[in-house]
Amino acid sequence: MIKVLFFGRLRELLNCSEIQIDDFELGSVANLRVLLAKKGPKWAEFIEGNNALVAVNQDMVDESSQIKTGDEVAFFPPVTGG
Amino acid sequence: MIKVLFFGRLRELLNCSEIQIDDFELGSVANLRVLLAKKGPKWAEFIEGNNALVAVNQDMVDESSQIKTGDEVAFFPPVTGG
Amino acid sequence: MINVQEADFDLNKQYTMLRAKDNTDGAIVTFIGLVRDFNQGHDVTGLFLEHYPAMTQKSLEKISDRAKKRFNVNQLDIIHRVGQLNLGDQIVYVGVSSPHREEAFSCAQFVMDFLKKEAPFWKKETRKQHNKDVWVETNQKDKEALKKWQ
Amino acid sequence: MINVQEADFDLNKQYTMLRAKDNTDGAIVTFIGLVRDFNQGHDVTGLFLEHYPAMTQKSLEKISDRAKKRFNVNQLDIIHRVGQLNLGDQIVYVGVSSPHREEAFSCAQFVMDFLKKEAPFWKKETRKQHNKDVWVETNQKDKEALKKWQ
Repeated sequence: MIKVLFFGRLRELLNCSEIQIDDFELGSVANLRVLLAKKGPKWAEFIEGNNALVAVNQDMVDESSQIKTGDEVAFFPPVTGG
Repeated sequence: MIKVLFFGRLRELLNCSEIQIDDFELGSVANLRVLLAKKGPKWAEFIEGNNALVAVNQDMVDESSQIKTGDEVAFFPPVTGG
Repeated sequence: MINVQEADFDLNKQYTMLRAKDNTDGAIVTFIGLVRDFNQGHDVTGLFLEHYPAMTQKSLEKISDRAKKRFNVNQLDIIHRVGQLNLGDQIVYVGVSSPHREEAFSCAQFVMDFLKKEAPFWKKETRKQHNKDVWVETNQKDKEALKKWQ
Repeated sequence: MINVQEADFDLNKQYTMLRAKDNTDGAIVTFIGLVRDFNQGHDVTGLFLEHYPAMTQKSLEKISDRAKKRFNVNQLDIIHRVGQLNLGDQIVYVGVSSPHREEAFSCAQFVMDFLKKEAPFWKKETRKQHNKDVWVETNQKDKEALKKWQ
């Protein structure tokens, strides 16, 4: 089981702030994106836009990063704080 | 007539904060230095050290700058404010 | 000290906390970011600042650690506000004390540049007609700002 | 606003004066220089700041004008103290407000770099035994700091 969070514009686009995925075992961030894209056209759009940053357990990571059971994964647009 | 001021370490070295020179007509900063050097060994020292900055009428200038009657000339060490 | 908070902050209080007691500070630099009127004529009333609570503090601590390793500073404090803010409100505070002014300036700039790139905050402009609220876009300048630290 | 004064200054008051009323400020940078303990073990108690009164204000105004021409800033304020100061005392304040943080940081640094090179102030360390007071030397770093503005 992994937890996946969405923030900002992306949360609004998907109309979803958090999902749980029970059947995700081992795989990379890229693998997870492919899985999420199957959830519908808006989900596919955010993958293709390739504009979503990703953090695993609150650290920014890249596409090849491995995800394991229990991880908290977050997708979000480029940050605009400060 | 011109007024010549000294500041900081230089004022202490010469034991003098201000002099008036009545017989200085037209000339450059370099000419004035030569005139001042004749006032004694300490005066010659500060000229030779060449470490004194110079301002004419409160603006920093270089050696070739012309001085005219009524000007206020100031010699001082490198500044250390801030 | 690193704080992510809804409450406003007080520069004077921060400055007092920032000054070392042992007279080793020669320089103090503070940066304050304010809610600015980006889009005149759009009835912008302020900003809503969304964040990723579990990550924001951690992210700022990482930036702070990197800055402290790189620059000779005595103290480095960061405050970032979240939630609803009005035009002119304070958003972010960075305060640095150091023996030397170059290090103090560079450290504060370094923190702001990385905060703008890595800390998980998102600004949404709030407008008089709420159905027209708009997410603020990142700007190219902020991306390029990081080049000076390479 | 440019002031050369014996009196201390209050950052909070300066900050209030610095913030624009029209919400065009996105960034405020302040710099404060403090009397630092340079020479531990020499019984340094503070500094005496000598200046060239007819020239100091004029010199700071020149630096301020140059900075305002070069950087996009809303307001730029400078205060420099003179006379007898103790360890830990505030010496100098530079405050800048601007729409953009890069401009605010650069402007404050520019002012400090040129102030250190051109403004006619001289520091003398005062020590417990007054016959051992020593003029502070310029440092090489301050000379080199100007290179970044060429």
